[in-house]
Amino acid sequence: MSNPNYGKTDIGPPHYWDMLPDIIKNNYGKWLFHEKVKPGVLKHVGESGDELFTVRIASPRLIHIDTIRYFADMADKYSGGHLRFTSRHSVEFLLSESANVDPLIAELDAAGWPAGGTGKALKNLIHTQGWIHCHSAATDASGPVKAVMDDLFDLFQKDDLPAKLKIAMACCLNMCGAVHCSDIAFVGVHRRIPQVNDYGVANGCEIPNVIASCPTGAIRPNPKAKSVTINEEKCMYCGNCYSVCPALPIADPEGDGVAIFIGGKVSNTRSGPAFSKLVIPYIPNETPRWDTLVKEIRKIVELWLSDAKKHERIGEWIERIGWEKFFEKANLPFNSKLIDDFTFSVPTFRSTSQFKFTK
Amino acid sequence: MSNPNYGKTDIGPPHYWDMLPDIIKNNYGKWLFHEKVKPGVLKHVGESGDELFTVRIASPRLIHIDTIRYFADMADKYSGGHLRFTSRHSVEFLLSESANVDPLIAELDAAGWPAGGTGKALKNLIHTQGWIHCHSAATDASGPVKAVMDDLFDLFQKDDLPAKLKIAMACCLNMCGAVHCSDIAFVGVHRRIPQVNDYGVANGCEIPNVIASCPTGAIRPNPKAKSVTINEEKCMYCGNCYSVCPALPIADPEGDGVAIFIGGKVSNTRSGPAFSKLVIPYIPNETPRWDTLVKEIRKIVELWLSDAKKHERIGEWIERIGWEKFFEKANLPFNSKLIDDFTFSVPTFRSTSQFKFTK
Amino acid sequence: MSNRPLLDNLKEGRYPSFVKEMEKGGAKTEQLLNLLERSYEEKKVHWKHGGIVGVRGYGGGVIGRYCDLPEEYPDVAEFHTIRVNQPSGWFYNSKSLRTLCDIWEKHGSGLTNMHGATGDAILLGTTTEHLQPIFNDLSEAGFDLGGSGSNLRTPSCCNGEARCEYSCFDAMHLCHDLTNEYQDELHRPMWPYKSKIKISGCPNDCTSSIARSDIAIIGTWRDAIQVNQAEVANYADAGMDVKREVVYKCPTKCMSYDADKKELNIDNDNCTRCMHCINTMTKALHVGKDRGASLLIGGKATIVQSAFLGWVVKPFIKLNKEDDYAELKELLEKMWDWWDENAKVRERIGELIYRKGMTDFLKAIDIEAVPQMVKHPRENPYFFWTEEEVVAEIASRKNAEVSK
Amino acid sequence: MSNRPLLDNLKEGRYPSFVKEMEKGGAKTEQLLNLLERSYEEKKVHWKHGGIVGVRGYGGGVIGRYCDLPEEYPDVAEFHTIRVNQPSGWFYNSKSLRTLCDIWEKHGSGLTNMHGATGDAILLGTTTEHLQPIFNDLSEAGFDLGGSGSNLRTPSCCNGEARCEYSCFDAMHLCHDLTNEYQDELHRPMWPYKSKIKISGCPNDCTSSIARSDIAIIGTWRDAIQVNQAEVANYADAGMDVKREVVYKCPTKCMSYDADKKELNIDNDNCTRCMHCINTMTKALHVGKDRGASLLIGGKATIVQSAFLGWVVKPFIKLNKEDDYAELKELLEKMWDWWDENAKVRERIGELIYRKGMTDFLKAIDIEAVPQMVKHPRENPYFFWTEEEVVAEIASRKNAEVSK
Ligand code: SRM
Ligand code: SRM
Ligand code: SRM
Ligand code: SRM
Ligand code: SF4
Ligand code: SF4
Ligand code: SF4
Ligand code: SF4
Ligand code: SF4
Ligand code: SF4
Ligand code: SF4
Ligand code: SF4
Repeated sequence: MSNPNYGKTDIGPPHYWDMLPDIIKNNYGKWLFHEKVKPGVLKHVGESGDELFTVRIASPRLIHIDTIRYFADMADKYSGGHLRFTSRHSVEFLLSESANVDPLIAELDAAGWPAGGTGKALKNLIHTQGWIHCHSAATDASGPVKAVMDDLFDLFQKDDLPAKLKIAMACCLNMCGAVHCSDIAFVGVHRRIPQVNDYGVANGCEIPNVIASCPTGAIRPNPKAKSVTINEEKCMYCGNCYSVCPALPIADPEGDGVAIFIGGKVSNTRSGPAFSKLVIPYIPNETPRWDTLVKEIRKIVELWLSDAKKHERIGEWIERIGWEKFFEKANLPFNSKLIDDFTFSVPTFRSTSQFKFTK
Repeated sequence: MSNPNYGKTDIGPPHYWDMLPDIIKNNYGKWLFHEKVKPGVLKHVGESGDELFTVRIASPRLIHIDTIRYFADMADKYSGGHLRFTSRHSVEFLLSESANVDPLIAELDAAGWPAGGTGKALKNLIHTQGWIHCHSAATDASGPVKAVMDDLFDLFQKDDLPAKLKIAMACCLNMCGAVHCSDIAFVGVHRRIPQVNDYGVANGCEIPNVIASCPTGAIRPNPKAKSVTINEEKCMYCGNCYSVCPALPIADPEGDGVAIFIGGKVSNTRSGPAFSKLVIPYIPNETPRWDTLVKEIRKIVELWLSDAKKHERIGEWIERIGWEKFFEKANLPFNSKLIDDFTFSVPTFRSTSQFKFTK
Repeated sequence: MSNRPLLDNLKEGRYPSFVKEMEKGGAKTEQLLNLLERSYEEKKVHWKHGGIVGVRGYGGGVIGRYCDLPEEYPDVAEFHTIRVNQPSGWFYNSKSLRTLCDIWEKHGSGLTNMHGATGDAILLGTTTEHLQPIFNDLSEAGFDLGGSGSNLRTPSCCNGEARCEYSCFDAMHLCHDLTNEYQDELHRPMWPYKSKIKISGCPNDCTSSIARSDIAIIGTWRDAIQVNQAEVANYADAGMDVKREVVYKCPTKCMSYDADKKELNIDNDNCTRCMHCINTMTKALHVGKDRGASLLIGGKATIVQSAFLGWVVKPFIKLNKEDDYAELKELLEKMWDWWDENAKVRERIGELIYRKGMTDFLKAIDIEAVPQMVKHPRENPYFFWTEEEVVAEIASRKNAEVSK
Repeated sequence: MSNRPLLDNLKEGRYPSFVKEMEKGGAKTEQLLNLLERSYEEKKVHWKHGGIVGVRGYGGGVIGRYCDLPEEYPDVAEFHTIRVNQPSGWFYNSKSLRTLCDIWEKHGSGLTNMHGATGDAILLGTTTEHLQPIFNDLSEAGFDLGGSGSNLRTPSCCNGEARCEYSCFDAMHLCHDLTNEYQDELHRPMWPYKSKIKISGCPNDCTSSIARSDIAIIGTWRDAIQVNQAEVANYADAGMDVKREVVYKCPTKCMSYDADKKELNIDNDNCTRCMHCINTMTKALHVGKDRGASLLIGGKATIVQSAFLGWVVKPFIKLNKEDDYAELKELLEKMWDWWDENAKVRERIGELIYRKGMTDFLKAIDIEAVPQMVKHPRENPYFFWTEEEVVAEIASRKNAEVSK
């Protein structure tokens, strides 16, 4: 494997130490506290008294190398060439000099790269590939993400929400991203089973693989047609079979769309981690701006803003008032799709006569 | 079906109205409040101002007709012939005259029928058949019940525990009784699979029925022996197969015993209904007084008495301090049997880094 | 003195002794005691199932039991129990009890369980040949059998309005009425498995209905808790720490207490009717006036799928004697029909709902889903659509677009 | 102006526009944009899986992607992505970023994801024939591929001690170390399914490790929270309502605040290290001194058995650079071995533990059960015994009796 034509294998990632600015090397493991200077700016203070300024900007994550080079330029100009990306794909410039903070922000902002997302703010939106790359996608990713973030953008540049607001999206049930544990998540959903192209299956797919790919055992052989049949009752539209067999397309323009889940959380703070819960089972794909989706999310966010107490994430707020009250206040219809019927359903049923009456 | 030799069918139970004393008929649906006069005595006051006194006594439930006749005599003497039994099998005399209360209690007590069990007290112990009648029993019922109640009897005649204390027992996994939702429950458990008597199975049992009787699918046919085999990995010792086939006895003197579950509750008050949780997986059957069982229950009760706040049932107290702290304070060993591995296990796992360290 | 040292030990102690009770049977229960002593020595049960026994016209009500050592203990070679349907609320008068005793003296061991865990008066120990005669005598005296086998089990209820100020409906009347309405279901096994009804007049649930019955009927109210502020003040004056004992213990934090005015305020919209405050200040607080019950379905013990606590299927139902509980009965029958049609053998209704999903169940009983049914909505995306639903939704969308 | 009205619309608005980014590719991304516009018109994806693609010596790191309309969009007929292993904590210097850009300019579309949801730098869109050359250039420049397929996925971590006062160990060092230790597991698919590691320096869990990784390593401490009372007083003086914002929000109610002395007291024995108070008074409170991490296993998204949040398997583990994280690595390897031996295809470790039970799992990794692993003990009586256990217990009982 040391053939020069085939590259060196197993060298691992570049060493992070080579990436760190001196101020971080000097204060590594010795930070004392941090302050939120203003939306988009954090100050970390070391035991040494050193002050590190972080300027965080929004990023659609899908960026061109010209943009990366532009960030590199900005870093060279203001932060000694040092920057990083966050676990939510924001970009952070790491400045040793406070004087550079405002000029950097101004220049970035002018170029369309607004600072924000720190503290009790709307955070950068975690998302996935969508129609840009993934074959599984029931909706686009970048488009609805942009639409939602444009609409709520004010909140990205605040630090006085009741708590952090973390929105995430995934373009299919595989849920690449922390969608299952987000304050608000929207997820691409199919509503119809894959169409079986018998000819394509017979000629292009390995039937045993196709059958094995289905998590719910919905696929049966169809020996006559040398193809397969799909059991409508069992299929839950995950698209796995399409991954192994292109003759089973699941995308369906009118049937596909998104579902909204809310109230999840990851951090161990206060109430601890929690899954997001389904509140709207289907919204159609309204290109280019997913207007209904955007409207519904705004409605939920505004209700939270007006009703939650300080430090209450969306899920913590709803747990306090009760899910039945949430549906009442949000004026959202409830239906049996919202009631779990999978493996762990029973513990989600209300096994007490304690509940609130609603209109 | 009107053949006089075969009795009248479908007449239903006697009408309750015929059983009620006048004071109840007069105040039916119009009670205003009640007071706890003293342990074993309740006073209910109607809108009319009428006062009804209830004297409650302990009962082992397994009683002879002579005793029932004795209760009837007592009722005739003190409560106009009216009495009732409770959902926990206590006996209640329903008195219109307060002057009769103390004489009735004195006479019952002298005959070995102590009053108590009202208010924040230890209640009568709910239990099942055991070795007196049921073929499934992994332990006796009445014996250990008596042993436990004798030991804790003081608490039956108090009204100042942190909250009610409800103990229940069942002699096998069928759990006839509210054992699965009791403050403290002890349950008869087998630890070994049924012994297959091939000859008996071949000659006395319907093999398909035997196979179908197993809830976990642990029974396979053994065509050679015209009998069955039991899969050790799958059998969870429920004894159902023995119910349909006496050639599969599951009782095992040395292997059988009891397990203790605690922290359950039924009422919708405060925290709502909850299942009891396993804390001691096995205690041997120590006839006649189940000394270890009695000792372990007392230990738990004493810890609760000393540590709980007012209105805290056992489960509510433990939820406040945390199960890990309970095991520490009770000095009880923990092992993997206490970790769920059945259908709804995952939601019981600790999916947060929030926990308390213990020694 | 008997020759039963182990059982003799259990005659000591302050809790009434079942051994003494058994000894009251004299010769009739002598062999039973000896057999039990043997079980105590060997730590082993000596009973087994045998052939099915019963009375004419009924499929249940009797539990057959046989000793596995019939030669040594011939008196208990057959030792069946009879389940006698108790009167609502377990109220008796001395006369009726004596009648029961007399019949049992004539036909059986004289031992009873007052009562069984389901609620029946249990007559413990008789032989096959006595079964029909006992039944004849019982029915002559106005008693009937309760349930056993794959049928409706004997419904039971708390003492309700007979002796409790919390009761939100006439629990005893309802229990009697349902028991009589469903005599056939009670006596003639015809279902996939057992089905139990328990009725509690209020959320204290003194019959443990939520844990011990497939169908739990639990009283509740829809309007405000009735507050008598003068009595609140009395409690405070008598030394109750109202904040600590009541307000802070309220699970929804929907109460506030003005210590100066000694006034308790309840935000009834957010009250979940847990009863704690009412239980604690019984003179000052009363259940509301618009009363009825919640219906919780699915409760049961552990076998097979795990123990289930019943869950809310109908948050509020009015229970009117006037219309003979028509709404409730219609609902019960729809539930049983659906269960009967769909369940496997030995599958309780709660397990069937678990297997088939609430959507199917609610559709069958024609009830709309409401958030009160769940602690929280589903956490997974595995929800299903029918082709009709999708087609209809698409069509209505198209229409809306056209009309724009 | 392009002929793409739908996508053009998405160039408006204050959030940075991915369409503008795509347009920066010029001719290189023209067909991609047109294809995407078509997806916007048709509301339909136009990608499909195809043959497996990769680089020599590796089984993962590349995701093959093919357009389902190759004739109309030949430039994107093949459009694979490359997962480049990010440096720990996603720290870069401008030079390294430019290097990456130059390589990608040479070989691909110029589009990237900085970063993918697992953590890799993703190079979005190239052809099969470019894969090996890209890899060669990357490795020449010091970059390596990340994971894909049934293998270890690229571990990731928060910025840890590099920029966070809460970090309880050197998260970035550990991440780098594990990534290098397990290069083979990362690059050569050999397991039943994927396995992910995420590392967060403290319970705030800024990498969402508990939800998004099979193996979550979350920093914690065993001793007392460090309190600086002078700073507590400063917060109070600055107007913070310490009771309302901190004390009442503490989930275990283990804090008390003396408003007169402006003193905060913590009953550390009962603190569950939720971070809320520390987060809220970052100057006054600091994580303890006896630091390490909790290990939570089993986290994953929905497919197949439901989403799982990782659960506590090792409440506390010291993470020492000095011994090269020996304890942790031994544990990881035991877990993977057990999983590898026992799992079905496409069964994550959490699902396997669910299927086989914690007893089996804990035995395999040689860890004793502790109550910290569960919210509460089991609620059903379905626990199992081995014949050895029963025999041993009986023998020890007999012994004890004899010696009495
Ligand atoms: C930079 C980043 C870590 C990284 O290595 O990339 C980070 C950095 C910090 N986090 Fe975080 N968190 C980061 C993702 C997360 C995540 C993961 C996520 O969002 O997907 C979580 C868990 C999310 C969840 O619970 O759903 C997370 C939960 C927290 C919390 C707990 C919040 C709460 O619910 O109470 C804190 C504490 C706080 O903010 O008071 C925290 C605190 C912090 C602090 C204040 C820690 C410090 O002293 O430096 C950092 C600045 C936060 C801020 O935005 O004001 N960080 N933080 C991540 C920034 C993402 C972004 O671009 O917005
Ligand atoms: C007589 C009986 C009903 C019957 O029709 O038979 C009954 C009668 C009363 N119950 Fe009950 N409960 C009776 C079984 C139950 C049960 C069922 C059980 O124990 O198996 C429960 C649910 C058990 C559980 O939660 O595990 C029950 C939970 C309550 C509660 C709620 C207690 C709590 O946890 O907060 C109250 C309220 C209270 O006592 O403050 C209550 C209150 C009452 C009151 C005060 C109601 C009233 O105003 O008359 C009655 C006197 C109680 C007392 O003992 O001081 N009753 N009560 C049952 C007596 C059983 C016995 O012999 O001890
Ligand atoms: C007599 C009684 C116990 C007692 O001592 O009070 C009893 C006794 C038996 N029960 Fe039970 N059950 C009795 C109340 C219960 C209860 C409590 C209740 O009804 O409130 C339960 C738990 C609630 C429930 O229904 O889930 C109960 C759950 C079971 C089960 C498990 C059912 C399940 O779905 O989990 C079985 C097993 C079965 O049905 O095969 C069972 C089976 C049995 C059998 C018939 C055993 C058998 O397989 O033959 C027992 C006959 C004992 C005997 O020799 O007389 N018994 N059984 C209770 C009935 C008396 C009565 O009619 O009043
Ligand atoms: C690229 C990425 C999404 C993104 O836009 O960032 C991604 C993309 C895909 N994921 Fe993912 N997953 C990505 C992070 C995740 C995450 C989040 C994470 O790792 O933190 C999850 C949820 C966490 C988890 O692992 O459970 C995730 C859960 C899945 C699943 C469901 C796994 C499960 O057990 O539930 C699948 C289905 C599968 O494995 O067949 C999947 C499968 C896929 C496939 C390979 C679809 C397929 O079957 O071929 C996607 C290829 C998309 C494409 O065309 O490029 N992806 N996937 C992420 C990887 C980038 C990176 O390496 O940094
Ligand atoms: S969520 Fe689904 S469609 Fe989106 S990237 Fe992941 S696998 Fe592809
Ligand atoms: S879409 Fe998923 S559930 Fe449906 S048949 Fe295909 S693999 Fe099975
Ligand atoms: S608990 Fe078991 S042994 Fe006891 S009476 Fe019920 S079925 Fe019989
Ligand atoms: S005891 Fe129960 S689990 Fe075991 S084989 Fe018999 S029926 Fe099956
Ligand atoms: S359930 Fe309610 S109404 Fe019935 S006895 Fe108990 S407290 Fe009274
Ligand atoms: S009934 Fe319960 S929830 Fe309602 S006010 Fe009283 S204590 Fe609060
Ligand atoms: S997880 Fe903890 S240590 Fe890591 S960045 Fe977040 S707050 Fe800091
Ligand atoms: S870390 Fe959390 S649990 Fe511990 S004292 Fe602070 S708020 Fe309370």
